[in-house]
Amino acid sequence: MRRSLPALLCLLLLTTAGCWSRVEINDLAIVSLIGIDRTPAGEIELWINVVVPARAGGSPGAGMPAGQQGTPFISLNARGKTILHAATRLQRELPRRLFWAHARVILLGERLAREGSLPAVDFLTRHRELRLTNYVLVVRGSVEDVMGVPVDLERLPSEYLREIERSQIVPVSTMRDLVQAMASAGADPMLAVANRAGPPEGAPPGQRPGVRVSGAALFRKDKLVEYVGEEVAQGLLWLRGEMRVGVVTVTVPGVPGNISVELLFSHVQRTVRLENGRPVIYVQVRTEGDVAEEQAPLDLGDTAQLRIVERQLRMEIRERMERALETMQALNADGAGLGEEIHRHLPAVWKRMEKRWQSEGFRKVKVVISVEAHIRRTGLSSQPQGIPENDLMKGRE
Amino acid sequence: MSGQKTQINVRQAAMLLITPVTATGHLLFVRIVYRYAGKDGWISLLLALVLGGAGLWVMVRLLRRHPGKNLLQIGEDLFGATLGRALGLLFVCFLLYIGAVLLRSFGDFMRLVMPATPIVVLMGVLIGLAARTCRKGLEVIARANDILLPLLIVTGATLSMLVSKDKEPRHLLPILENGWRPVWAGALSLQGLFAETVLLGFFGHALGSGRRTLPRVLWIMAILGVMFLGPVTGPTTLFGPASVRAMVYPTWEEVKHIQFADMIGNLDVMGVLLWTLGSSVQATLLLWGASNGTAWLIRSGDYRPLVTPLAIIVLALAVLVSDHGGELTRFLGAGYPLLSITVGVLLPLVMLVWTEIRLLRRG
Amino acid sequence: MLLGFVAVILLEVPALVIAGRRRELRAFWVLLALSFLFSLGMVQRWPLPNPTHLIEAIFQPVADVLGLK
Amino acid sequence: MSVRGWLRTLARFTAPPPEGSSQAVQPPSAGVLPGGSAIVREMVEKATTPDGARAALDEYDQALRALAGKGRVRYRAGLLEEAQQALQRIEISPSLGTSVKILQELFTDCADVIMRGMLVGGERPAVLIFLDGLVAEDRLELSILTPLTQGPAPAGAPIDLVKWLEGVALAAKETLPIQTIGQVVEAVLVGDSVLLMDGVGQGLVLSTRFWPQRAIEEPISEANIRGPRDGFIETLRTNTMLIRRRVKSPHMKFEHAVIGRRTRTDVAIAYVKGITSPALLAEVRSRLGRVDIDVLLDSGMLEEFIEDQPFSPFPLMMSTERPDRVVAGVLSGQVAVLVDGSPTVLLLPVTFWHFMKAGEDYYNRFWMGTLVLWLRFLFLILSLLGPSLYVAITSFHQEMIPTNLLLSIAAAREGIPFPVLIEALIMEVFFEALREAGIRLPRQIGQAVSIVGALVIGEAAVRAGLVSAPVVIIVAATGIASFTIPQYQMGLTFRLLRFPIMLAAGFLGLFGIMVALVALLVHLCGLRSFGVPYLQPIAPLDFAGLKDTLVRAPLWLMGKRPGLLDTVNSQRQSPRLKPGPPGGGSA
Repeated sequence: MRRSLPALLCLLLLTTAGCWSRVEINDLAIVSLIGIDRTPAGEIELWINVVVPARAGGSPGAGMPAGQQGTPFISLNARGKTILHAATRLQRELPRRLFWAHARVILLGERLAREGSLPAVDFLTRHRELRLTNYVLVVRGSVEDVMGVPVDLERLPSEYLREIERSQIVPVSTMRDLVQAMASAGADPMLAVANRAGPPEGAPPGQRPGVRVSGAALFRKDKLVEYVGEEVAQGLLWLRGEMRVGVVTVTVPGVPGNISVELLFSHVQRTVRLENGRPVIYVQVRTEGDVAEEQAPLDLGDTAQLRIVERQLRMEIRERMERALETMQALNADGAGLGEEIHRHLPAVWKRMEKRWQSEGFRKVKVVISVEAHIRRTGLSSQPQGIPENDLMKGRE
Repeated sequence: MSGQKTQINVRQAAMLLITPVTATGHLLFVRIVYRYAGKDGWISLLLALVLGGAGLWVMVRLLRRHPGKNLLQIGEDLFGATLGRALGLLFVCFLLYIGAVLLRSFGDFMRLVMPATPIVVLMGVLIGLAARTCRKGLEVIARANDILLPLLIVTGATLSMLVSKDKEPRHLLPILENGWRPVWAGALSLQGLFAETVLLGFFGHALGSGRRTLPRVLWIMAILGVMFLGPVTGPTTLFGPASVRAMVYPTWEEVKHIQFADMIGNLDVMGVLLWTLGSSVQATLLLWGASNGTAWLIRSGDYRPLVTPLAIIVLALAVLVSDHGGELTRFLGAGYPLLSITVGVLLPLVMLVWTEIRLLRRG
Repeated sequence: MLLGFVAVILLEVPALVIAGRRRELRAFWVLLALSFLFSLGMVQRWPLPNPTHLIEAIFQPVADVLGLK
Repeated sequence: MSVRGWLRTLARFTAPPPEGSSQAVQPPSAGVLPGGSAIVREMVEKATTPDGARAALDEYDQALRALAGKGRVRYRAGLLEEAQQALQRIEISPSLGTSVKILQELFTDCADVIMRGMLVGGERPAVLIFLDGLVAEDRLELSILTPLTQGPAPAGAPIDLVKWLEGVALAAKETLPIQTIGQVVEAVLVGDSVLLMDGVGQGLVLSTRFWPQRAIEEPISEANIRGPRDGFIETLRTNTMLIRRRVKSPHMKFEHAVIGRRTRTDVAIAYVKGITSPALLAEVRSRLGRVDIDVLLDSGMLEEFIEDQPFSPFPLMMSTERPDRVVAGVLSGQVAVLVDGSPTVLLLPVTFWHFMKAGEDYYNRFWMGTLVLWLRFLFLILSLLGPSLYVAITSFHQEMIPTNLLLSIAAAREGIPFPVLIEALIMEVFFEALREAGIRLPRQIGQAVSIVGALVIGEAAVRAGLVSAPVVIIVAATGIASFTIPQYQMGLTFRLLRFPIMLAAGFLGLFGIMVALVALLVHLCGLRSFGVPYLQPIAPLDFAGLKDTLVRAPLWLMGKRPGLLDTVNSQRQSPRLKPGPPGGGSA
């Protein structure tokens, strides 16, 4: 009897006070996608997609009348001084409590990004239901363009965007990366870009517009500076050391046709050396891949010819990286975190140049890029099928 | 079962020491280490291990000099009844106080997970559990800990392995960018945590027995070192030194960050479980120490009737202890280490020195 | 709260009385009274002193010297 | 019916019956007194009861009346013993008539007691007393009645008649001379026959016990695929036989005790001398010794009186119906307590881990044994936490559920009127009811009920939107999980514990579960079974014990007996038993 005392007390406490934090699942408004933008008037505009479970999940008929068709989500928006302010306004329209924990993708509107995304970042890192693994994308144009667009194959646009991000063929940018780069003196953020893709010209009338992720957005601290295209974005990934897999298409001078190499392994090493009192950043890329497609009449079973392709591949990658670097330096946006690299390896030097890094240091820093590329296999064919032996180019060099 | 007579062995005593230090450390003190030492937290840890080892050695040595006695008895032996009792009261108050601080921090943390639940309830449930456990006696506590600690270690290791793929060790560079001063501050605050070894004075007779002190101390510190290495490096390598500084619960953020193979993810609550386990052991031990100490002070053979009132006092103190979370963090970083080093290391040191002097004088 | 205290008393005291543990009983009452006061203060929102402030005040000079903030 | 009529009816029930109607309640048997044979009747008519015997009988009556007394009579331990001792004081009189008269008085209204009078060798009167139905009739007739009635008379006056009976006249298996009426009563009640002869101041107990018993069958609650199939039955002697047949050693001891003042149930304490710790044995004896109860029908009743912690929901001793298990137990240092009339044998002390083992684990290959053991641990946790985790996660920590799963659950829950907690509780309680119904009903109907209950109602409830499909899945999975616990008692415990944990989960989410689990763990850590910590090899940690706890190690590795039982002799077998291919030798 005496042993059960505290247990009894606990029970007493529990029964008298009830259950506070409990929320039934069907009292939750599950937010799947968050979009944050700024109105021309300077207010924060919050967009959310709330899932309609009856349309989105499970088999039809499980306790629900079947055949509730329609989009599996609803798109809502509100304006306010802060994000939470807007969210509270939204909450007033919803019979269920907003639940943010399943929002895996966050969209930043172009206007907000250009004017400074700090206001968005605080809410997104402070709220206990949100996490730093969430993907952040910049929307080219207004957030509204992407929010309400139904997507194919996935049930929700958020899942669609998330799967694309996870596939790593576009720059992967999470809240963690964003915050980390923003807080660091020697790095600037780079985010993936989403935009609305209208139905192609002359498409049948039934075709819907879609959402596309392409290129990257370069930031200077919290402000969006410029969009860059696919290839520069890829070069940037090389520079960042985040390139893992991808396809690079090259041409060999004097030979018609393209050759696509699928890169299966990449390793980027960044070192900093002090030369003449100035730091020089070395970016060494080592990559390996397979020839996945060859439209050129080259016999890749021939080592000499393979070497030519390898050389082209090397040059192509280096060119992309250099272009990315030029773009970055021109925009003065250190999306590759090169300053951080100096900071790590030469803290004393960095102390001197830290102040000037943003304004001119980055622009002037010398970066040496070297690429080592190998083609390891050529798939199932060593030369293009269907070309008579004699039409193949013979080994040169 | 009489709670007083029971004995626990050396291993159990050591394990009892490790669990509470780990639990509070991971949840609360890692944040302070980051505030001071940033990415050099691991150096702070190494320093603190040395310091903590020294403190532990003092404690164990003291217990060995007075076999079979607890800290309060030793105090009375050394300084006479009145002064000894005053000292004992100080120790008991210290235990109650850090119990309250722990409880409050735990409550603050739990509020994150269960925002609508009143903090008193969360703390009350935990201290209720502790009180219940406490009354079962040290033997049972030690046995429960025998299961809980391995569980804690395995879970912690698993979590840290799951998140390791996202870690980037380069964030730890450059080392000692800001010199030694912040690192020392971090070490000192960690040492404040390790000074909880004063608890040993209440249950650690076993550690004082046997022959050699140093290997045991080294063992304990080594285990603690391993347990803390992850938390003091993980968040930095994961989020970068700059973001970590702003985080209130860096280790929890780390757990939140786990995304593995699409299915295993969102393990936020695992953190809660870990800390509930650890904190319950710690609250129990503190309560056990305090009630046993009180029982000794009033010359009573049975501490069990005192547990419940003391538990309520701790609960009330926990409500009083801080006005808001930031204040507690600041305090844990500044005042607390000093307090706990004073009570947990300096006082035993004085006692040890006094003992040795007496031995010398006696020849 | 009152209910809780009554429960505590009911569960603890009889055993002690039966066992004739005068000393424990006295200590129990003192501690319980103390905890009751604390709890009452909590509920009634008395401005009870915050022990943290006291300790901070004591150690602040040392902390400043050591560079702990 | 009028008030008056109702009162009259009432009065008929409450008022004592009128004098004249007492014949109606008389038993249909011929007489009130046992034994109707002419010889006996004649003897009793002539006999008188001596004063000493009269006094003792009065004492006996008084003690019995005090025992039966209602309300005010203060219970005094040992009243029955006093009564029995009174009987022990009455010596068997050389005058047969006197003894028989006393016995007739004692056995008044015992229609099943038979007193068979006879003239031994045609001249000396004797009486054989036995309980009809409890004796082997053919044995009685062949080896006792026939030689006595048809054999020669005892020759010469001064010979010792008892010796003559044992040595010459009787062909009974066992005989035992007794001196007092009390002993006669005891012997008769257990099924032996007592022969009293005129002129002999002693009686002779003849072993004739026999009663119909169930055949030895495979125990229902502990079936196995490989290994012996025999199970204990209700007869103590058969059960000790089943054990003895496996342990052919004089060190296998069965100590005898009698518990139950009225039922006088035989209890045997089985242990192996030289293995079992003497301290443990002394503890068992003393705990059994202080059990002073009226009725002992099953070992389960005994269990409640000798436990360490009576309020714990956990079984603190193992009950098993398998002789092989008992043998394994006693040979590892446990003590078994067998109770007559009960097919379940208690094994003690036990630890929690004992309940995770099925006897079969040791007959299958150790890989299987280990895997199955882990499977059980896994499902043990599932059966304990399944519904509570579901409740906690879906109503407190929705962020833990993968998004797609969350959407499915949310869709399933649309329109369900109850909170998850209530929903889960309803289903769990319903499931328990189903199980209970299935056990009590005849097997064929039981199955039908299960099918109707589980399939039809479950499916219909989901379709009707009363409960959500995930809850049904969880409850079903939990149910299956709880069946993997090999020991029925432990399964019961976990079924019970599931509910408080569910409540904790419903109020405080995972924190609640965690608190409940820690409390449970602490409780387990505090438990002892006959002084042995309940979680022994794990907490307190004992590395040597782990190989038979967390895994099922190969038998040739388990050279020592479990350390927790503090056995006298710890070496179980030769340490070098690892087998190998021929010729491999022990290089």
